[in-house]
Amino acid sequence: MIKLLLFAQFRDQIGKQEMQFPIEGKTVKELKEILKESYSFDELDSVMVAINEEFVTDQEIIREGDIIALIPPVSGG
Amino acid sequence: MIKLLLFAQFRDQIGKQEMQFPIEGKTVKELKEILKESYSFDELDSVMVAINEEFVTDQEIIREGDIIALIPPVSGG
Amino acid sequence: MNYQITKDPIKIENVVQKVVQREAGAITTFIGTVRELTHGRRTLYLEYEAYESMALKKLEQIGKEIAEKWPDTKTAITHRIGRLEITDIAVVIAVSTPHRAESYEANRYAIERIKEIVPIWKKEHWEDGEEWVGNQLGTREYTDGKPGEEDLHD
Amino acid sequence: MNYQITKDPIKIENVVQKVVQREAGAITTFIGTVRELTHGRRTLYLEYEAYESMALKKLEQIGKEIAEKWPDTKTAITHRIGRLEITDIAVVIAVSTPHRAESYEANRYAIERIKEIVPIWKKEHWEDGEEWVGNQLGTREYTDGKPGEEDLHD
Repeated sequence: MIKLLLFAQFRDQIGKQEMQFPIEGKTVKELKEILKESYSFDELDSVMVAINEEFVTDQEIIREGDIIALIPPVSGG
Repeated sequence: MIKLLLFAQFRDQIGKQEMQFPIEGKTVKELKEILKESYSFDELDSVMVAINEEFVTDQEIIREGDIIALIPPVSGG
Repeated sequence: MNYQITKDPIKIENVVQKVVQREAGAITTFIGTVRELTHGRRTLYLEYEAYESMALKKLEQIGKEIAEKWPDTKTAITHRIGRLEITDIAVVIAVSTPHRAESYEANRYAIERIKEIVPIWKKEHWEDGEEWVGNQLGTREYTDGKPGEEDLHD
Repeated sequence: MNYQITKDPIKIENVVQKVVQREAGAITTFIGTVRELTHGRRTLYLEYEAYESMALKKLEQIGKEIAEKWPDTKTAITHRIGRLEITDIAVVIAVSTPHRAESYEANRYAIERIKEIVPIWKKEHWEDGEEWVGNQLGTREYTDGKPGEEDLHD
């Protein structure tokens, strides 16, 4: 299982801060597709993904125990 | 009479903050020459002159009651 | 502790104190405050949220990038989260350098990078609604999923 | 009272407070501190002196120049005089603008102009002597007796 952290609009949309998924072995791209289909997440194209607090590309393969975070466009400062 | 204010190295050199001069009607350039001869002020070429708190050129004519200041290169900030 | 995410009001002096150096004569700060009007719309208040552990890492990374680009530089950044009212301070960036030109450049670099890579988000609350603010640098996709330094712009 | 010459330690927050605006989201400050080493020589302490009434006028003038070049800008400057130790704050410049790029530019303009036209002088005290510091921008003469804006440079 991996843990998916949600922030900002995604947390508001789903109503919780984190979710669990059995998606070890899949790529970040595949995770995004699952999220689009199952949870009607829009705007995933402009969303970055972090694994264990580092930005990764769509090709990155997800491993057991990873902490994944969806990072919508940031607006700090 | 006019009042001449001295700052920084000029005040240190003369040992006082101000002097009085009967130089109404003369130009700033003439004042500088007097200062060079009578007080061996050096470095007057890089010194600016203010009359009544505004920078003036060497051609400015000094008037009765003016407050003149020698402004050596500034180093604030 | 040069990088902090906090729920409390930020004291500018505290952030500046972290970068004071005997060798450095120039310190610049950038202070981001909550503006009332954005594109003519009146903000009532803001809410900031962070992915805290990652945000701290990314702030540290920015400090390292600055130290590489401008040697003998010290950087400190504190970002506030939670509810902020108009004119409240959201972020303070302090940079000290031996010479002033670099201090302005390095400081500017820090705020641009924060807006690129630090996972902090703000939600604007207006009289008639609320919204998570997207990338204020303009909509764009990161083709490889990562924002690079070449993405830096005004 | 946005412009001040003072013998007391400068509180950064106080200077910043003068430029906070509901309409402005960006405040930059420049904080000039006393550096220990200049060209390899060790400074023990500094003494700053000002032609106070004229210095205040010139600081105000700088604020007006900034407001003309960058509309909706607010500027506040406090310069300390008297004896200052290493790392003491000599000057704080705070500039607020609606957008951050201008805030850095306007702030930079202020410090460059201070070093041009504000009658404040510093005397460096070393172990083996003391000296009034001349124009740090390099020796040059003002051909018409006045420093102009065109004299601005790094």
